[in-house]
Amino acid sequence: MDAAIPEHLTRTRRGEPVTLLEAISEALFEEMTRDDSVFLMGEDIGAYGGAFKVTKGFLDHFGERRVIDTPIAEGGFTGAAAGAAHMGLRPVVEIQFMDFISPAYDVITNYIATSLYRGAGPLPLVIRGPVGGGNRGGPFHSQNVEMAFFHTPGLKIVYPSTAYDAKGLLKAAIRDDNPVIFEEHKGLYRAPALREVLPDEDYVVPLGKARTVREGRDLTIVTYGSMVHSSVEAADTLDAEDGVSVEIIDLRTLLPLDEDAVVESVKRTGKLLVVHEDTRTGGIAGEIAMRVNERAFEWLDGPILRVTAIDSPVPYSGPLEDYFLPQVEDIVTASRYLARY
Amino acid sequence: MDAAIPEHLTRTRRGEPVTLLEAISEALFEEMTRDDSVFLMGEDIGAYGGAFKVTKGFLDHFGERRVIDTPIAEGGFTGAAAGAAHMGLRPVVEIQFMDFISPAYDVITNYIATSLYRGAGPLPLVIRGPVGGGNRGGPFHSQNVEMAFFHTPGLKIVYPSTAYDAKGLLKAAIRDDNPVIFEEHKGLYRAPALREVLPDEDYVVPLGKARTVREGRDLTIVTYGSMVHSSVEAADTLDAEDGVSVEIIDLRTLLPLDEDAVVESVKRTGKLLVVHEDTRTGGIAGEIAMRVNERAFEWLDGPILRVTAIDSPVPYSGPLEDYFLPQVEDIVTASRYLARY
Amino acid sequence: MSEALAAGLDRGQLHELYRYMCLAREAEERLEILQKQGHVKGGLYRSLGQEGGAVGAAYALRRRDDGTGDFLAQTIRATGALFLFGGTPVDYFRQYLARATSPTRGREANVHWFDFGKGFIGPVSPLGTMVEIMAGITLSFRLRGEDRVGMVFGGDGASSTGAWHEGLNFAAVQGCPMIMMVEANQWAFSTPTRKNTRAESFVDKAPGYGIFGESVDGTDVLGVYEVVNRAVARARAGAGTQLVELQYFRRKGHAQHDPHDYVDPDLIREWEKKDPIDTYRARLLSEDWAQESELDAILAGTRAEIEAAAEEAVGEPLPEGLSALGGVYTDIATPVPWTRGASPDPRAG
Amino acid sequence: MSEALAAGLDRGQLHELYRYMCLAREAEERLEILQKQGHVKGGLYRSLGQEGGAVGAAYALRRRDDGTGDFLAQTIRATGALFLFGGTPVDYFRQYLARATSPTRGREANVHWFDFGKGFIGPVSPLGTMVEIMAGITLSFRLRGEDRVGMVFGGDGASSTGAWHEGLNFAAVQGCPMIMMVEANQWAFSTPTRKNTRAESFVDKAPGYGIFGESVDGTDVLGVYEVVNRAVARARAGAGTQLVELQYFRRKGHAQHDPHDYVDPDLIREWEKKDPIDTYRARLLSEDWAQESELDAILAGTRAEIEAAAEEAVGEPLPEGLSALGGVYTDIATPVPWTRGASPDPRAG
Ligand SMILES: Cc1ncc(C[n+]2csc(CCOP(=O)(O)OP(=O)(O)O)c2C)c(N)n1
Ligand SMILES: Cc1ncc(C[n+]2csc(CCOP(=O)(O)OP(=O)(O)O)c2C)c(N)n1
Ligand SMILES: [Mg+2]
Ligand SMILES: [Mg+2]
Repeated sequence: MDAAIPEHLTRTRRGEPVTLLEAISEALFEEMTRDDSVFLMGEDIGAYGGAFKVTKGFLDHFGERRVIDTPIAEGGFTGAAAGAAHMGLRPVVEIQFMDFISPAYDVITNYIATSLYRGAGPLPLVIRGPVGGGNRGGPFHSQNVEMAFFHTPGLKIVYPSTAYDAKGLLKAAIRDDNPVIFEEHKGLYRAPALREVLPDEDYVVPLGKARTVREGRDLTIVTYGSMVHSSVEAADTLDAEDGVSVEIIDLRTLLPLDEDAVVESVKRTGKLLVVHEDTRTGGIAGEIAMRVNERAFEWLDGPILRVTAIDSPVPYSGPLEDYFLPQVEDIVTASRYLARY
Repeated sequence: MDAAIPEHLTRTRRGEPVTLLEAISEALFEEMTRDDSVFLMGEDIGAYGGAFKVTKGFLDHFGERRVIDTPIAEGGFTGAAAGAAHMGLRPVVEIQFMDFISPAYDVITNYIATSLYRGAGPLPLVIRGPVGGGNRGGPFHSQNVEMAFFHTPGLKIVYPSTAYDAKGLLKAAIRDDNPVIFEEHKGLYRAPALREVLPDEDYVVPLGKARTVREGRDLTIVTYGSMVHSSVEAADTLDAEDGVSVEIIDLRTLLPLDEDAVVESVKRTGKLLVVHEDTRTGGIAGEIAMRVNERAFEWLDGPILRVTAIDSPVPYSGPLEDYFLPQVEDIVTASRYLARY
Repeated sequence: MSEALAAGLDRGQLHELYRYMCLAREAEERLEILQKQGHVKGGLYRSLGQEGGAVGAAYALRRRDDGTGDFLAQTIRATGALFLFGGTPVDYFRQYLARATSPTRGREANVHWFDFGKGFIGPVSPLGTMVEIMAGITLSFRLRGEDRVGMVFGGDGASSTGAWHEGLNFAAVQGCPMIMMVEANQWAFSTPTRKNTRAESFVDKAPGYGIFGESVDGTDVLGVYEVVNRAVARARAGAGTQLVELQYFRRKGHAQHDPHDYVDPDLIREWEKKDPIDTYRARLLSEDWAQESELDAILAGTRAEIEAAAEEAVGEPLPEGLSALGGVYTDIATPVPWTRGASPDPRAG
Repeated sequence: MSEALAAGLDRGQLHELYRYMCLAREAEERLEILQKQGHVKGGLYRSLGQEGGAVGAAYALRRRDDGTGDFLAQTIRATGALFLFGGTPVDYFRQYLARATSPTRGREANVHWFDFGKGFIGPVSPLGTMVEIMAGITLSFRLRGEDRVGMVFGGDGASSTGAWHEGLNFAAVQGCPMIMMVEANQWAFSTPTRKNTRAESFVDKAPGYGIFGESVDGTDVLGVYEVVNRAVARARAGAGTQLVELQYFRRKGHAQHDPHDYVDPDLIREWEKKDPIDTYRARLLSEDWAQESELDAILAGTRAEIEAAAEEAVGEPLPEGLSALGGVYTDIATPVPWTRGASPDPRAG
């Protein structure tokens, strides 16, 4: 064991399974070790190790120049990260809860996303943080933020659902020369079922490539993040109770969208259900529906449908939030409808 | 003629045609006259009358308490407008160019849109300003901003294409008890072809209701804003050259979307083309495609397609911007493809 | 000392200050127990050591029930101000317990609640926003020629946000009768103040906005009252926006789940000696403004009130899931998802 | 006076200052003609009366060609600083004329352009953003232990933005070697400074960020150079972020389309008397730092240079429409819209 590596970051070396959160910590740690132009900024990421402890131990290991506690100014420090990126550094910014990325909306969409196009050069920069509901976090600690940025050319958006992908995608994001928004579902962070043993060597998961979670004949579910797991649960039920065979595609990267993977699957199954945890109107399901119309309309044997959260802010109380969020049962119902279509 | 009304705001009274810009000025003027809780805030809207002169003469007429020049702080004054709205006022905020709404993204999406849901009461508030390209304004004076807000439950979004609608919709927006984003295409502001004589009486155009611009049999085009006029031009060509009969629907309000109007038209024509000036990925076409899939899939005789701007920032130089923007020719080509499908 | 007590406050008022400080302390301590019992759903925030600043400041405002009084924007560290403005302990518990009966019907948490009649407005989480909102609330007072003022609380960390700056600057330029209370408790979560600002004092920020600022020991309820009372008077008289810095210390973690281990325990012990309730109590007694039995009775009263409120809230139901749908718009209902309809069909939508 | 001239500048350097002020003036005046001829595509902005502030401030920086020098973030009112940093007049005209040959290949306008080798970075339109960006650029200097500094220009109006505040505060807290130049030209478009801030001077903002601030007559190029030179020296020596206020007046409308009729013409005439080029010329002559013929030659030289540059740019082509597609990502091409393909078919995508 390498003495220089904090003990809790050596699980993979020791062949032990890691959580999605630990996979993210490992990715950051390894990239910072590999490339000393990589550095971190964010609120409370230093001595405290971040609100979710993703960077626990990093300050001691890498020092104050590479693990920077910022003022509470998401726009300011994200903009500063962009400035540092111009100078050849590769900043990784943590937003304490991704809901608080909104004060940085201006600098991300107008400055960062347009830098290359305006001739100011590539801007390697990762903006990462926890998203998603189910934690009784209320309206401002539960949001998914992909649709705030999905409409902005120049950005990439990543949203992993497994520990393996989280590590490989984050490493790819850090090495990417474009700005990347990296969403981490806090409900998956420490989910015991997601613990897995990761390869003890350097690997990346390329951005822009979806993953087929399971193959199926009757219906394609396109999804990502926490809903991958809900969809698998639903698919098990559909298999057992209805004999319906569901193909599940985990987008992993939302922007650019792996249109080919979606289109090919739909060409095989003829039916498409999009499932996202995010709210309904203006969600990513629409873009997917549009792409499939453009590329595979003739193969459709039924309407493209979606299962999503309801169109409201994220409510705090348990029964409300459960009602707000898409449930496995919704996926089963929608799939049955499509399967019978 | 009422001496109290600045001369340039009396065209409708005098039975003269008005531009879309003048229609907006009249709407503001009449609502401020009708209801003294309505007041204006924005940069340079007072003595200068606003960057586009929408509020020319207002300061003299209504005084400094109702026409407030603000510091350059879109977040600050939009937030302040929300505070004033809590106290029973009905603020109308001008964003000098709607591109600069982005510093207010946080307060609009997190505070304003959620106020009612959080129990803090209704928030009547209109945020209006010029949008759209074709003016060689470059990346930061040409954007359409609907998709920044379309995904936020609690907001309404309005985007008129005619002088009549602009006046009626703005009056409706001001009287609405929900926050409304009101987009005014600067290319339409003074377009001579859009001059029209408006009714010399109080009228509103209800939010949430689309308008059938022309009826047709072979194909439905759903669009809004400047693209309504491009679509009409394309439809004329299609009619004359191909004998293709196009139905055009002007959404007018983007959120809430008049799903019924779209679905009913598609059920008649069997084909749908969505045209928007905004960039492609994550544009409103997706949501419309999704809704039509959900409600009228069986009626589709061809794929839902779209004509949009390309996925890039808005470039400055003429040939680039023209290439960037959707052109009448694109609409003709896409419609032909669909008509033949 | 006698000077402070001569600030227009009579014996009853002095006791009232004591009562609201105790009420905040007791409510939060009761909440800790409720949390251990599994009743609290989200984070739990304490105002320990900051009760005097909150109560003393808000006490300088005009409290009314009919929507004509001054306005308060409270924070998680200003529980006492919220109670003083008529927020009830039972509503406080309902909020933390996410009950159907809570002022936000379970939609929002902790002190994020509203009563425009009583004149208080709860925050959203994004820091700094409420400064913008209060700028607008107080703008409306000025526009209508009302002699009302508004007070917005905000932490030292919140001062780093663009919203704080834009809101305060707007208020200053517009001459809004707003009191900006900077809760300088030396920490923003785990981040010490020097990492949020290089200014030596938050009062140094005032001239940059062309406004008057003053600093006060935030553990001294009467000192706070006096300073804020002057600020309120200036604002009410038309002198525009005011800034007051409350100097004290966050004696607990940011929230209950924060182990607080980044803070020197000696420092915490130092500040315990300046406990606002203990020091005030000692002073009331030593200066003969109260007798021990009176204060004990007040404390016992607050305990009983808190106990009853907690029990009431605990006994109440959580909201029905379906109630999540209403109130996104004033005039448009959010539909039941088609997958949850009686006979699921997307075309029904 | 002799004090100022003793600030380490020799005769050649003093002439260089004159040259860059003239270059800015001549370039902008030539641009006005080009606009009348219909060549300019977007808005046209003048720095009339602000040339001395721009040139004097940027002259205090280390200029290099190889990406190791100091950094400048220019504005539309700092044309002279841009030229001084090696931005060429022909590129300037290409930008305004939206030529294919422009540094941004026609994608962006006016001074919104970049040369990281020479060390200048053009702004985006949203005001305040560049303060955040320069905070990060100078953070990188500090992190790498380089003794470089960065200078960001910004108007008085821009100081109202949250971005300005967050950027400046971040830089101050992090001890970034950044010089914040406040171009206090008394107007933000049609809005007078007092509607953007109630502060008496922008220097009053410095203590709120715990930094040092100084104010200087922005029409006096040598005075500006001296003050900024000290600020740069402090920043380079590790004293962190500095603020300098340039006091002057925007003598033209916000842009060429602005009739400027909200400004008292007498005031404009007053400020004409303080024209930075005229006063500097007079001083060079009266103090024997230059002879009339030398300055005339410099002026003639700039005129010739500007004329040649304008002609060159005018003769160049606009970009091809298709070139709008490239460079949204480093690694992904934006496809040609299917409606514009050889045989239009959406399935081809
Ligand atoms: C814009 C924004 N960023 C981050 C957070 C997360 N957050 C919540 S409270 C807090 C610390 C606040 O510190 P301070 O303002 O000093 O208030 P205190 O808790 O000390 O009273 C942080 C970082 C937030 N609420 N809003
Ligand atoms: C965030 C934002 N809001 C509005 C504008 C529109 N705008 C462009 S320049 C300007 C005035 C700027 O004034 P100031 O900062 O004083 O600079 P000056 O033009 O006087 O040099 C405004 C309002 C903008 N560019 N950015
Ligand atoms: Mg604090
Ligand atoms: Mg200015």
